[in-house]
Parts: sequence; structure tokens; C-alpha cells
Amino acid sequence: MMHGTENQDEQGDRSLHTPKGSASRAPGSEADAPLLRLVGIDKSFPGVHALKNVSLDVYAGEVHVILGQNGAGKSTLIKTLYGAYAADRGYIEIEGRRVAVARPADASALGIAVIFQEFSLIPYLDIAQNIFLGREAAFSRFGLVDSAAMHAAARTILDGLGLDYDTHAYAADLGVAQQQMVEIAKALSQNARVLVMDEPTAAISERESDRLFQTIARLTEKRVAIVYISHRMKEVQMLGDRITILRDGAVVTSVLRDQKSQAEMVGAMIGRPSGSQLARTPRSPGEPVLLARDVNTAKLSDISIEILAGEVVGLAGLVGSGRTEVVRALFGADPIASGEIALFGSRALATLDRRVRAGMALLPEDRKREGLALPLDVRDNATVASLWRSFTSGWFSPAKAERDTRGLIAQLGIAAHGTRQSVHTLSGGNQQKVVLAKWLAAGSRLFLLDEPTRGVDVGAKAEIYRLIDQLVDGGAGVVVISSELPELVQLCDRAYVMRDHRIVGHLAGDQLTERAILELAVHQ
Amino acid sequence: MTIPATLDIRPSSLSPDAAALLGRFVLIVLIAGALTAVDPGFASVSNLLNMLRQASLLFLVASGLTLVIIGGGLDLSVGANLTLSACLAAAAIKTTGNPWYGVAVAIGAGTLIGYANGLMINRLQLPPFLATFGMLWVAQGIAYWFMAGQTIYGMPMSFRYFGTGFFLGVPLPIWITLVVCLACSILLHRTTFGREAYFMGANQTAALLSGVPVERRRLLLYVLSGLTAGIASLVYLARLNAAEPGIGEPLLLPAIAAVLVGGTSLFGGNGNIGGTALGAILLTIIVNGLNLLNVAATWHPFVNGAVVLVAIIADLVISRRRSGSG
Amino acid sequence: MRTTRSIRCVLAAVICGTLFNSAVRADGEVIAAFTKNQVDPHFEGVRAGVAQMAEKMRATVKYYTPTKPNNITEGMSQLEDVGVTKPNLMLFMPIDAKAQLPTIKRLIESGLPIINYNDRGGDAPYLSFVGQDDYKLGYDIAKTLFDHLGGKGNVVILEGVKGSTTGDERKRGFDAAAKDYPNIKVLASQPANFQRLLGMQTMENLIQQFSTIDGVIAAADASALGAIEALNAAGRKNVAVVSINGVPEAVEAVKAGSLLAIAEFDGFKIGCVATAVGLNAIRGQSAPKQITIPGAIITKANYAPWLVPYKDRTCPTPDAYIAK
Amino acid sequence: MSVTIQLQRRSGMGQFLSAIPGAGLLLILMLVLFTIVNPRFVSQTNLMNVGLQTSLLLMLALPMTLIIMTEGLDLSAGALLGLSGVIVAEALLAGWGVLAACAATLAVSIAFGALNGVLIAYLSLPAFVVTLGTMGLMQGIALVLTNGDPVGGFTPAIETFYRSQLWFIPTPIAIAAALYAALWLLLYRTRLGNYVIAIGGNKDALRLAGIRANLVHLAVYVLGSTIIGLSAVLLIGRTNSAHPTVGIGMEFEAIAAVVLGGTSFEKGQGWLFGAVLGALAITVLRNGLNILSIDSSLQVVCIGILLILALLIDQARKQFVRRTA
Repeated sequence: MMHGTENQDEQGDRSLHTPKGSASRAPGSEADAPLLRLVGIDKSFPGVHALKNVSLDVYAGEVHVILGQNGAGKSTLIKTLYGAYAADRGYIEIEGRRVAVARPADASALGIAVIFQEFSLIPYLDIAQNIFLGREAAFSRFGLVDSAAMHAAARTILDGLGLDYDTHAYAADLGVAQQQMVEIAKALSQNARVLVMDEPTAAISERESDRLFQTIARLTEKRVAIVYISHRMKEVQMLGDRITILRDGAVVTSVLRDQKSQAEMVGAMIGRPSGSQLARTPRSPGEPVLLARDVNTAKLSDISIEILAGEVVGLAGLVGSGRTEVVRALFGADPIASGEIALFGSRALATLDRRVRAGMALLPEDRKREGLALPLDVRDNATVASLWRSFTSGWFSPAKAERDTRGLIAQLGIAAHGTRQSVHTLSGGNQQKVVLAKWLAAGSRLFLLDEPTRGVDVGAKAEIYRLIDQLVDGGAGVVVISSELPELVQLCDRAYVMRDHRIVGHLAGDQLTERAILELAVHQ
Repeated sequence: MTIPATLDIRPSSLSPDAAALLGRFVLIVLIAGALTAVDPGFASVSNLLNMLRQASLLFLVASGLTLVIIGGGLDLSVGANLTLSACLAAAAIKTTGNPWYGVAVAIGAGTLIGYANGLMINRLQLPPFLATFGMLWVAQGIAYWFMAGQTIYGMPMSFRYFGTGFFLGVPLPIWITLVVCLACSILLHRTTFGREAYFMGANQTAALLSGVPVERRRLLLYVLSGLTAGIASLVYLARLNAAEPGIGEPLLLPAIAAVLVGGTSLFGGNGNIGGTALGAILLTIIVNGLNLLNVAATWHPFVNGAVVLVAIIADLVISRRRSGSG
Repeated sequence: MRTTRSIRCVLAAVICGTLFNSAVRADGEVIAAFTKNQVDPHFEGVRAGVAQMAEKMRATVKYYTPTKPNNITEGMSQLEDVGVTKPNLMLFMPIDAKAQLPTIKRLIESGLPIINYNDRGGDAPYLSFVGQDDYKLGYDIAKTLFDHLGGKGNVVILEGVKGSTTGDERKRGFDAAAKDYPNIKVLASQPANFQRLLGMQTMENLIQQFSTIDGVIAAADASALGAIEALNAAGRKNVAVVSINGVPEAVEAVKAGSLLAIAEFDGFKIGCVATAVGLNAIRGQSAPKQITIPGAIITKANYAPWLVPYKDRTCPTPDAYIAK
Repeated sequence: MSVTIQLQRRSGMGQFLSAIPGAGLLLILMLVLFTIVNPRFVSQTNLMNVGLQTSLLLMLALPMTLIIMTEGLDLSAGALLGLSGVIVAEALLAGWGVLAACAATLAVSIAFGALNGVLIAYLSLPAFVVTLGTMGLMQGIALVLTNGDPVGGFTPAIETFYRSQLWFIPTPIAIAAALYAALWLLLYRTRLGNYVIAIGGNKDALRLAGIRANLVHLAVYVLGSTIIGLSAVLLIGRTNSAHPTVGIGMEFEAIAAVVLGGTSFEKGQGWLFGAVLGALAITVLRNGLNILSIDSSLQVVCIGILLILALLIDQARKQFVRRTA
């Protein structure tokens, strides 16, 4: 380690307590022209109106926080800004000049750098090479890259972030947090005028976060504009000079810091006064269908959960808090280091396929990668989990599969023109219904639904809610993971809240409110 | 309710699989027609049967390979497997005089090699390409060692019937091909195992998370590939009347070519056994045609390579157009 | 890491075991005998002859064969590698004379006595060449066939490996004989590389191409046997097939009548004589520059001696052929 | 969780040892064993033999490493080697100068490399299938040009070149070493090298960085073909003749060498020096077994076992690293 621990803590504390710099950072003095303007950006995908007439002004030297729930349109906005998506309407201005950003290269040329949530590091290039990927020319002499100079430059950038990583280490050998920091270093190295950070602290530790905040402070002093996306209210309060809240693809409000309280902002994100509740009919659950006690895995600590038949249990928490890992562990997809899982009153069977046959079902977060075989048709996808059940002899009858699939299509209202349509041509909502159909056919009694309505349009959403109700009425146990708090609150009878890979709270009945979840889930 | 992203405006049109099969069939008929025009002798029953018999040997090696490739794997050891199985079977027949021992040995050895492949891939998590590549060397080496430079020849007539005999006027290898083709087809389309194999090939993670016991299914796929290599070794042995340690190796790449020309993608999850049969026939008929046109044998590799390239590019163009329109 | 360690232990055990098994037994001179592949039984005959004579003369033999049949680069590597072990005598047959000649010359210069056998190995100071007259074998067997056909008819030729002396010389013999018979028409001459499968496939193709074939000349037994399978399968029973070599399987075919005749190219005899000449030479006797073993025509009338398994045959001595 | 994690260093002795692939360990083991059993194994002549034999395999294995690092494969390498040799030989026989003959080969190699590259990089067709097809094309052309016969009798300059020495180093070894050095520089000291690694690792990220990833991908195949085409000169120097089928199967040997060396088919994980280790391991195995007069059939089995063992060792090593990280 290069720095004394005490010293670092001190610096960290200072940055927390005095996050603001001098008066030179007084942002957005309305006399200045904005450095970057997004004007009337509109973007639709099949079935989803992702951005609705979004306008945004970003001033040099300010931190502009964009707040919004998952699915509010933040990521689409960034991708449009970076030229990864083309906007249907609207345009981008830099220093008052209208610019065309058709490709990521254009954005780079204009001084816009983005730190994406999905990492774009090359596994077997080292840190320095990753930082300067595509910009090696600066270190080239006679066609050869001056490795020493490049590593020295990388060293400088890392030192600026207070990171003592070896610049020769491969990206593949880095942990998630380290990769995130390298992504940040990579963006910083571009000397960008506008730096977009998409939840940069989601995966990194507090100390690294503090370093990042110091860096942000230094950058803003140099008149760099930061567009900062985060869920963490504390960061928002501490960093944000201007805060724009997005909801359902539209700008709800854009305010200066201190103009709104935390409660007001949460309210604006949710879309109605915090604390309001939709009517929830109380259910009367039955026997436990799943009981997990002190489950530990490589990524989880001491998970204890109980799910009863006939109830919907939410699993809340920020992205990266370990929600998905919990359902994967329960499902048998990830190995368990210690702890016990009981399924339908007996010890859980060892392998995933046996758990499926016992009646467990998983609707994965990434349905395209983990839930569906995209090139195959609706019938293949809808029947795959129930083959063992519908065709106990092992003989497959296309006619019966056809009948079953037609039944499922009708039952779920899947908009496909036939059972043989390949699923990659279906819309997101219909794809999701196909995954559900797969488990309905399998006669599952315990459903683990990971973000069941992500990327799904409003109509399909309602149908999925209705279906969950039906399942529960039929005596199934349902676990729902969702980043959309209203959804959780509306759907669930009770909820476990996660933070840092462990369960930090359990809310039931009247306690189960969006505010209560947020308070437990965010870093305090 | 949302409208699906694509609306196929030809609800009665052929499924892509059927269209691909039909396309290849039409191509074969066209080539056959052209060859008959050049030389009427081509269309004679004896020549057609002879050609089908040649194709049947290629098909048998390629059939199990097709299953493995559909399931998202690859088996480079089929040729070496065939060699070793044939050598062991020949030895068994020579020492016992009973062809059925040979059948048992060939099928046993073939299956065992397939099983070993499956185990290596499942348990040791070696990539299929490398595991079966290693197995290729091992099986080939054992065959050399076992044969020690000799040839085992002179199979009893009762056994040779598998390779040279006729049943209802049709050579037995063609019957065996029909049986294997039918069996594979039933396996793929009429058993749950087959449906799971397609699903595994298309998306292994999704298969696993849908409760498909992927490792067991994969093991079975490699065992089946070994089994068909064993069956093919019997037909080869009966046809050639002798076992040499060099018979299988030259078959590997043509077998893979037959699978690919048949429209099965190396990425897994699509294709079918009928395509492989047509692929084998297509490759054979082209060689046959070249001979008929008096084209020197030195051109054969060139033409085979060109056929493979044309086939994959044609499939690409067709699938792009399909998804482009949708 | 335990897995790794156990793997290493197993590997060490395997390699040690193999080495121990084959550790050099210093017993008389060491002969390095080369053959071209492990597939063709002709070379098994060669190795059997070498083995028998070496045992009789109390020498030890090491055999070298490329792992891939007739692979020239592997053959060259083996030649280089064996040079290092300094055997007392090398019996060498080229896979490709032109390619291997420079290496052979260097080995001879380094003082290694080399006997060239089976195929001619080009112009190098070998102790001796022991082989047969491939041209004459080709000419004789073609003549046998043409006489059988009454001097007229359509024949096809299945050549050997192009570029090999045996293959090219035999082909020259076939062509010379064909020239002597004006009414014999050579329909086609295609390579079958001394192989069975290629012989069968080439024949199948030729059958489709030509409606009447009266005779087939194969440069080796294996190709002929493959061709016979193809002819039988096509129902062409009345085609006379001849070949060169005389491996037991082919002799049985002569006995059964499916093969008309074979020109004897006797690996066993070549192996015996080459070994004897070589050992005699390094033990101080002078070696004749060349020993050509005459090849008989094996027919239904005289096949019996060639049906005896190699291990039961008796090695001829070089004297039997030097006297000529 | 600790904030600073001891990162793996790419330099340093400890890292070097843990980075030795299975092939390296097996190589050391073989060297020791063979030397104990037959000391002639380490004689100068034999080491020279090993060097010469390895150098030819390396001419294929080194470019193959780059191709495999892009998650590709080149089954046509052996066929191209044969074809290039034939073209050089035929051109020389037709009275062309050595340089003109090389230029002809170069043109053909580049054309085929570009064909492979376009189909693989731009059309995203699987490399295995594409190169299987072009392999047929190349083999066919070589056979048609020569009618299947070996071509010999061209200028002895080629053989003299192969047998010549630079100082005390045989020219082929020097050339292989130079090629290694050049590719090492390319891969580890130039921009292009980073992009090659990036194609296998994350082609989309490379595109996002504003690089024409497809062009780089294409360049890898063209470069590989060029090297293979030119190395045919060494091969026909060695055999003093050009055999149209000489290279058949050599692509698999080269792939085996690369994989033995610890280059993986995934994510651009590769190591150029690994190809040297892998090629050495294969050559030493064959050479050692020859010197110990082990039966050829067992040699074949040994190569298979060596391959699987090396993969297993690498797997175990990776798991070990992951556990300690």
C-alpha cells in the first residue's frame, strides 16, 4: 500500500465534510451560456417511448446530477448523448453550437467522455493500455508505443485518483471495483470537457468513492462539466450543483441544490407524494414453500428468507446490492458455501434441474441471455422447462406441444402470429411472457421473478401484474425483485431489503412503503 | 396490446428449416439433371445407388457429429474413433469368427470414446474443440499401436453383407443410413432429449436455468456421436473388407463439411439430420459429376472448399434477408 | 494445486515407465531401420525381415516410421533425430529421395554407414542398395495382364505415390509394356498412393466413367484390393486385376481368384538382405554396391510360399542374390 | 473487503513462474528426463535439430497465435504453406527470379488472407468454417498446379539459403527468432497489437474507442497469411522440392502448439512466447521419443496426452490463481 491509512481517512473525511470548493464553483450563474445543451431529445424503441422531449442544460464547472428510477430513461439519454443511439428528434448543442453526434468517435472529438455501467475494458490488456486504448498515438515513436511513457501517464492519472494499482495488471485480474476505477481513469485521461458518470459508485468502496469525489472537485475547478447519475441521495446532496429528475422518460424538474429536500426529490422520482399507497388486498398465506437459513455464498452473507405459499415477497435494494445473487443461490445456479435451504418443506435438492422439477422457477433479469433461446421459436421456448412433465415417456409430440403452446399464448395474451415465430422477433413484453409461459407450463409453485417488468411496456406490465396475482391466488409463492419501488410496494405483501450483499431489513404491512425501502437501501 | 416487432406477412410460407432443405434438394436435382444431360448413364439406377452408397458412408460419420454440433459442441475425434473402432472390431471378428462380437466391440469402443469426450468436457471443463482434438491423437495412436503395422483383412461373408449386401435391390449401407437418419430425426424432433439438445445449442445458459440437465444431455450427445462413429466403422470395415489404422483420419474434414453444407451452423441450436444427409449427397454428387465430366481428381479439394464457402455464404445471405425483412 | 501435482506425478510415472521399457539394451550393433508408414503391410514385411536377420546376427533394431503415413517433414525430422543417436548402421528408404538426400549425405559424411533399401535414395555414397527393379516389376506385371487379356482391351492404372521412386519407376514399366501392345488401350492412369481406401474410391469413380474396363494395374496390393472391392460392389466381376508387392492378404486374393497376379516386391526378403549386407559391411566384409532381388510373378499356380506368415519364413542370405 | 488488493504483477519472478503454462512445465520435465536417459539429447547437433524443426513449426504457430487471440482459427494455414511452396517452385522453374517468385507467393497469400479476413471480420462467419472452405480451395489449386506431383529441380539457392548460417545460427532459426521479435514488437509495443488483443477481448469496446475493428481483424488474417506464405520458402528449402500436400495437418500441429502454450480460444487471452514453448514441447517430445526409439504409434498417443495434460494443468493453475486472488 502506498499511502498511510490514517492519512487517507483524514482526506476522505475532509472531502465528505467540505465537499464544496471555492466560489469559483458557484455554478450556473445564469449569465454563462451552458456548455452542453440537450434540446427536445425524443427517442422511441419498439413498444417503449424511452425519452420524451428531454432538454437539459449543463454548465461548465458544475456537477449536474440526473436522478430517476430504473427505467426512467437515464441510460438511453446517455447513450444518445454519446452517439450510441440516434435521437428521433431533438439536437445537441455545445457552447451554443449545434453539433452532430452520430458515432461515439464524434462525441470523443467534442470532448464528451462517458463512464458506462457496463465495462468496456479489454480483459487481456493492462491498465495503462486500457486507459489509452485508441489514443496510443500520443505515445508513439517511430510506430512503436513508448510503453514507459504510457505507463507513466497512466500512473499520473491513477495517482490523481489515489489508486496504487499496478499499471501493468491485466483488466481481467481486476475486481469489479477496480475495473470501475480504471473506467473512471480512462474517462479522465481524455481531458474531456463533459464527463458523464453512470452510477460510478455503485460497485466501489467508500474510500474509493471519496477519492472519486475529490477528483470530481478538482475537475470542476478546471471548469469540466460533470453529468452524474446516482441513486444515492447522500451523494446527490453532497455533489450535485444542479439536479434533474427524470421519470418515465420525461424531465420532471430541474433544480439547484438546496432548492428541494431529500424527501421532495424522492417524491419527484416516485411521481406522487412520498408515502402514498395503492390499495393492496391483504392475502392469507399458507405453508412455507421456501426457507433459507444463514446462506452464505461467494457474494452473499447470512441470507435468511422465508417464503409462504400464496404470498408475494419483494426483494428490494439498489442495483448491485446482491438481489440477483440471492435468487440465483436459492435456485441452485450458484454454489452455496454454507447455510440451509428447505424447499416445500424438505431439504432442497442438490441440482438446479431437480429444483425445477420440484416446482421452482426463475425469471432471470437478463431474459435474452439467460431466459430464452432467441433463435428458437415460441413453442420451443415455452415448452423447454416442461418437457419432462408434459412428455413423461420422453417421446415428444409436436401436436401436443403445439396445443399446449397455443393454450399458453391465449392464456398470457402473447402477441405472436403463431407458435413457430422465433422469439427474437417478439417485443420485450411478449418475450417476458414467453419466459413466464415456460414456467406456467412446468407447473411451478415457487416463482423467483428478477425484474419481471424491465423493458416492458405499460400494457404488458399490467398483464404481468395480473398474472402474478393469479399465481398467488393459485397458491404459489412469488419472489419479486424490482428496482421500481411503486411496483414492489404495490405487488408485495412484504419485502426484504438488501444492502451490501446482506439483508438489512424486512418490511411488511403498513411498514412497506417506498420511503422505508429507500431509507434502508441507500447508503447512510 | 403491443404489436409484435415483426409481422410475417406470409403465414403459409415454409419454415426456414424446410426451405433450407428444399433448397438443397432442388440443387441436387438440378445438378443431377445437368449431369444426366451430359451423360445419360448418370441417371442409371446402378449409378445412383452407387453414389448413394458412397454418400452413406460419409453421412454415417457425419450423423453423430450433427447431433453434437446442434447441441452446441464439436467432435473432432469421429475420424480417429472410426479408425480405432474398426481395428478393434476387425480383431474381434478375426479371433472369434463371430461377426456379432465385432459389432459389439465396434459399438462399445465407439461409445466409450464418445463417453470419454463427454466426461472431459463436463468434468474437466475443457473446450470441446480441444478435448476432442486431444482424443483424436489418443485414439489414432492406440489404433496404430494396436495394429502394429498390420492390416486385418478377410472378414466373413456374413459380416461383409453390412457393406456390400443388397436388400430389396438396395445396398445395405443405404438401408443403414436410412435407419440412422430416421433414428436421429426421431431423436431430434420426437423426443424431449432432441428438443433439449436444440435449446442447449441455442443458449446453454438459458437451458441450464430452465432446468435442462445440461451435463447429462451433453454426455449423451457425445456418446451418440461415438455410437454413430462405431456404426460407421462397421460399414467401412464390411465395405473395405480390411481394417487399417489409416482409414478414418481423412474422413473428419469431409464429415464436418457435410454437416455445414447441410445447413447446420457451427454455433449450434439449428440444423437437422436431413440437411446433413443432403449435404453428404451434394458433396458426393459433385465429385461424381466431376468424374463424369472428366475433371481431374486434383480439382476435388478445390470444388469441395468452394461448395462449403458457397453454402455458408448463401445461408448467411438468406438469413440476413429474412431478418432484414423482419 | 493438488490436482496439478497428481497430474505431474502420473505424467512422470508414465514417461519413466515408457523409457524404462525401451531403455537401450546394449547387445551387439544397433540398427536404425526406416519405413514409410505404419499402414501398409509391405513395410511390416520389411520390418519382419530386418528383425529376423538382426536377431540371427545378434544386433538390435530400432524402427522409425512417421506418425502420419508418408509424411515428408516428419520423415526428415526422424532422419535428423536418429543421426544424433549414432546407431551403428542405418537402413534407409526415402519418402522423397530428392528431399531427404542432403540430410542423408550429411549423415554419411559424419561417418554413419547407411544401406539404402526398398526405394532408391538418390545419388549418395550408400554402402549398398538393396531393392528390386521397380521398372521391371511394372513391365512384367503389365505384360502378364496384357497377355491374359489376349493383347487387347481397356485397362486402367492405379499409380503409386507420385514422386516416390517405386511409384514412378513402376509407372514407367506399365507405360513401356502398354507401348508394346498396340491393341491395349489405357483408359486412365490415376494416383491411388498405394492405399486401399483411395484405390477403392478411385476405382469407383473410374467405373462410373468407363462402361467397359477389362483390366486394372495397381502399383501396390493395397490399391488393388480396394479396387477389387469397388469392382465387386459394382458387379463388375470379369475385370482382371494385377498388382505389385505380394502381402499375404493379396496372395490370398490370388488364391481365391479375385486377383490375377502379383509381381513380387518382397519386403521380407529386402529387409533380410539389407540387414545382412549392412551388418557384414560394418563387420569388415566388403559390400556389393547393389543387390537387386528378382521378383517372381505370383499366380494361382505358385502362390503357396507367399502365404506363409512372415515370422515363419526363413531369411534368404545375400549370397543367393550376389552370385548373379 | 480490503481496499487495496495485491494485484497480480506481470513482471517479476514469482509471476513469471505462475505464468508458465502447462507446456512449460512439461517441457522442463521432458528435457530433464530425456537428458537423463540419453545424454546425446543435449548434444549440439540435436539441439540444432530441435531448433530447426521448431523454427518451421513456429512460422505457422506464431501467426496462428495472433489469429487465435482474436477468437479465430486458421485451418487453411497448412494448405497455404503447401500452395505457397508450389508457387515459388513453379515460378522458379518458369525462370522467374527468387524475388519475383516470392512476390508471386506474397500476392497469393495476401489474397487468401484477405478472403479469410473479409468473410470472418466483415461477415462475421465462423472462422472454423471459412478456413475449412479456403483450405479446400488452396489445396485444390496446389494440386491442380502440380498435378499432384512434387516439384523439384529449381535453383539450389533455396536449399543453400535454408542450410546457411548467420554467424553460428542456422538461418531458419534466425528467421524464426526475428519473426518472434517482430511479432512481439507488434503485439506488445504497437497500437495494432493492443487492437489485436482487443478484438478477442471485446470487439465492441474497440469500436467504441473509435477504432476500425473490422479492418484490424482483417489485417490479422492478412498478416498471418503473408508470414505463412513466405515461410514456404524455408520449407521448400528444407525438402529441396515443393510438395502440394506437405502442409496438410500442419495447421493442427500449429494449433496444438499455440494451445499448449496457454493461449485460449476466448477473450484474447494469449501469450506469444507460449507458442514458442508449445512448439518446443511438441518438437522435443517427437525428437526425444525418436532418440529413445519409442514406437511411432506411442508418439501419437503421447501428443494427445501431452495436449490434454497441458490443458488440465492450465485449468488447475487458473483455479489456483482465482482462489488466491
